[in-house]
Amino acid sequence: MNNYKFMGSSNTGTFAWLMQRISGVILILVVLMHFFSMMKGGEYGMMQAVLAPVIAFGLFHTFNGFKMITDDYVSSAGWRGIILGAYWIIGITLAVLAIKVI
Amino acid sequence: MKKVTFEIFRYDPDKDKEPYYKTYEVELRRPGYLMLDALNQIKWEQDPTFTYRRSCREGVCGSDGINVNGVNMLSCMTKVEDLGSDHIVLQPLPGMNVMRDLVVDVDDFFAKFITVKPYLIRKSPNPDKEIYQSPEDRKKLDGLYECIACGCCSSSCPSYWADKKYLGPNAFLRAWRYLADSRDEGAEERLPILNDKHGVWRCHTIYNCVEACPKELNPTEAIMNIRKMLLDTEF
Amino acid sequence: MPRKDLVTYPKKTGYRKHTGMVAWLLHRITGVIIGAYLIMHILGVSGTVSALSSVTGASVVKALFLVSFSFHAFNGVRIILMEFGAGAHRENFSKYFMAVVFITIVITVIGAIPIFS
Amino acid sequence: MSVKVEYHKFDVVVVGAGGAGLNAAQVASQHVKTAVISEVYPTRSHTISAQGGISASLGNLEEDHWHWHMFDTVKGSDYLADQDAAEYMTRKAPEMIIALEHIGLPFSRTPDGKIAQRPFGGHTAEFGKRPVKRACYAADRTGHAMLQNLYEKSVEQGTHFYSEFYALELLVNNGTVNGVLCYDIQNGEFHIFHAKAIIFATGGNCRIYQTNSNAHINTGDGLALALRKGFSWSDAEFFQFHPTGIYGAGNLITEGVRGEGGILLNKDGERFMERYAPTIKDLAPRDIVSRSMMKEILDGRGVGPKADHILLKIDHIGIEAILEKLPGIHELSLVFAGADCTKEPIPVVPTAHYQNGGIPTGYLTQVIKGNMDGEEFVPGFFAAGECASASVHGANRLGTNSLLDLVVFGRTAGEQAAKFAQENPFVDLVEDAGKEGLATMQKFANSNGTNTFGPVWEELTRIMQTNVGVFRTEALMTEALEVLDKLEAKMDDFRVVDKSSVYNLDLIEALELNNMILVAKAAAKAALARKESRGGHYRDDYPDRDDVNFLKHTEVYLEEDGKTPRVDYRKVRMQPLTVEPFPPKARVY
Repeated sequence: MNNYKFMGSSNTGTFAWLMQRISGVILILVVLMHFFSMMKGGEYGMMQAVLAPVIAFGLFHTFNGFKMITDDYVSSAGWRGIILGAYWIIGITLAVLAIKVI
Repeated sequence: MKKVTFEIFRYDPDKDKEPYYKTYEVELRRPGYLMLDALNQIKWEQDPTFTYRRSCREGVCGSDGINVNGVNMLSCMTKVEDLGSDHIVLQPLPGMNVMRDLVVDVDDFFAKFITVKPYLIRKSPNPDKEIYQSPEDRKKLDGLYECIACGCCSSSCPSYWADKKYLGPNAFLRAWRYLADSRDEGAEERLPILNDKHGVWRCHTIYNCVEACPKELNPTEAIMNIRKMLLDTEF
Repeated sequence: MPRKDLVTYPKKTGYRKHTGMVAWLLHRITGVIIGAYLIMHILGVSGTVSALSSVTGASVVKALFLVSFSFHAFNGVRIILMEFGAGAHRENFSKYFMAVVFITIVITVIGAIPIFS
Repeated sequence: MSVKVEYHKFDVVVVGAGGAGLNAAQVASQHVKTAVISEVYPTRSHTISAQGGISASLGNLEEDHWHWHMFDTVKGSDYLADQDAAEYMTRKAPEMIIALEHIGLPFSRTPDGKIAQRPFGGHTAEFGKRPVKRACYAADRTGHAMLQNLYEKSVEQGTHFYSEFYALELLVNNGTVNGVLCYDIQNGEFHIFHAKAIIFATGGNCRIYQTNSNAHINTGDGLALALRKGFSWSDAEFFQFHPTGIYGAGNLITEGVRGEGGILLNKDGERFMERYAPTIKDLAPRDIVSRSMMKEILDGRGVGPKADHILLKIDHIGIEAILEKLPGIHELSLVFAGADCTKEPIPVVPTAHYQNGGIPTGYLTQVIKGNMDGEEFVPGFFAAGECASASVHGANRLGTNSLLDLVVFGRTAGEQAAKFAQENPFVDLVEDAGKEGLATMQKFANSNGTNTFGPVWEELTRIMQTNVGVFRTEALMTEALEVLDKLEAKMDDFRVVDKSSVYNLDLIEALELNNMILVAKAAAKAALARKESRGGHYRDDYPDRDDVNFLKHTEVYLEEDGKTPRVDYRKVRMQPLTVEPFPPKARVY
């Protein structure tokens, strides 16, 4: 029989899971605000109170979601490391670019 | 007498290079003819080389989980006419390796079931008499201890198909059965096993396990309860 | 025990899709669409790849984003309700799913008017 | 004939992974290196189907005493039980139930948190005065909960499991049992387990009957293996017909239904058990209820177009009580009888359920060889559960005593075998050990004759059902023996179509059928020789109990040829361990 005894020593997921829910709920509000406000060409959508959470939570939620899909389908530790590394690089780059716009 | 075609997955590693499907005609000899009766009819009257698992024939031993027209179920509890189809495709449980015909390798499944320490863990000494448990506390185990370990739930789960190390709904249901037991004191030992990349966080609330469970249990709810317990212990 | 040539499962029929599984598949797909939109949007607006601005600005793409976003958002709410509430029961989850589809349609229709007008 | 055989060495090897086997393994593993061999995965053994409960005189709901329990057991057995074993089992019962509760069994509870108890057939207070609540239960899934707990416990104890291994031959060296030859169903390989002590917990054989409540695996393989090695089968003629099997399917409806208030009705809606057992009515022991039901049917008061079944009514206790206390029954009757038991009665008919006899053992589960001159222990060989006969069930078993039997004697077997293994060295295997088992195996694996499993098995179960069933006569059983001889001859011209080495069910069924025919012959021969009516054995031509000539255990041995049964007898151990014996009395309820 395979041995699963050593499980439990790797990373835990409680925090990521909880944050995914919290960020998701906040995103519903701020993204809809941003989207419909921009539709009408309004300034409201460009306010930092709206955009900052859109960027912060949006990037977190997106890449944490991508990580979940990766965890599901990529079992090799090497590939997983490369892909997760790429997520970090792309995520930080995008964050810098987005902050510059504000 | 009504006849139904069965298209059955066949594979014998001793002689077949590739799996194939073979078609059989089965007579439904009485109202409420069961899938297991049909399988026995094929084996005893048409093709003795056809192989499947079965034992108790009353839906409690969990030997005969199979995939019928794309859904996992127990052959001994399924009436052929209830499927509402004259053409029935039988496949082995998905997500598990096929040993032969409808027989799958369940060693890994049982290893996972054992990983979550599914037994009463006591820190305090046992009394001479029974450990008292109120009927309300006992009621919390209803819907949990009835699991028959047939594998229908784990085998229906897309996360289980994708991640070979994922413990699967069955193991979590089993773990929660003990975590929810007022007599158990083993949460500390059990939770780290569940709180893992291949643990409860791989569940995406797809509900295939709930749909598949022949005993109408709810592994997803058990997983959610474990998550809440983890949340409580960590924050 | 070592086994002789185990085979994996060559499917004749895939696993039957019921609402829970459909919801999960759609959640994945819409999630990827939204993620892609977000990346393109940031790259476009920041001027890094200005060509992308016109892509994310196109009405059809916007509408696609809106549909995906509404579904993903309210299906997410459904998942949270199931996880924290009493929603994790057989009887509920198809009902919840239909509610998500309904809300998605409503929001898309509301959004479509400004997008296409 | 040279085949590769893999050797394993264990202190204790348990054959069979039902309640008795796992309990034995769980206990033995705490002391010595233990392996369990099972034809199916352990959680799929037939203990899982046990429904109603497990008896123990805990007295949680009303006054109870183990001595009353012992009396009921002995009286229920129609005085054929060995009274030392009956005392041992009933005295140990409360302690064992508590031990089970401590490993996690989710018993139903009383309002103050104790283990709940319900009445069951034949269990009485004050030596037969009134029914008593003695059966501890976990809804109607007691065996299910117990088997899984025992499996989980034995895994925790580090037991080695060999699942889907089929035992082919018991290995004996000069009178000492020292191993077992097995066939790995999954890979088609042979394994010899060399052990200091072997525990047989191989279960029953009621698959030889057409209408039965047993699983596909209950084919009496363990008994056949023991018989072929010169051990005997004690009380082979006594089968228990459970009164309430679902009509048409045979699946069991627990006696707990009647314990909770269910009643049996004939076609006139009459509660006929009032006539047959005025004191405890529907809760009379199983042999009496089964016989009464068959009488009603034979007298033309059966239900249905063919007037061939009886109705079990439970809806009057209310839908909530049914769903709380008997949820499994609700499901079973819906699927197999198409009847919603919260609204309508369930069609039932007596169904072959339990083999009362078995490999004879002392009250500490050591297998014995014996006849009227005495008995002696076999070194290294222990047996427990349905395949063994300590004997506590005698001519008829009381409901819930089977789970108690396998818990008490399973545990005792584990302790005794571990002790034996610690005190004794390995006995060498004989040269060419396993030769006979391999030969039988090869005979069927290479067979290319004409007969196949289906027709032979159907013929076997039909003849056993009609001729060696609830009512028996000399003529019927003589005919049965003739048919069985013909069927045995057919096994020499058998055909196993499947030649695969992987999960060859066709081959396993052939081997099982071979064992079933042997077992059926032994049972029929023993029944023919017992010219009296006692417990589950009812002779129309000898309707009375005959204590002068037949207050003794039947012991069926095989002749030298290895296939002809020979009937011998052994004295009943009437002397209990500490109390006064219960002398035989007329058995009325």
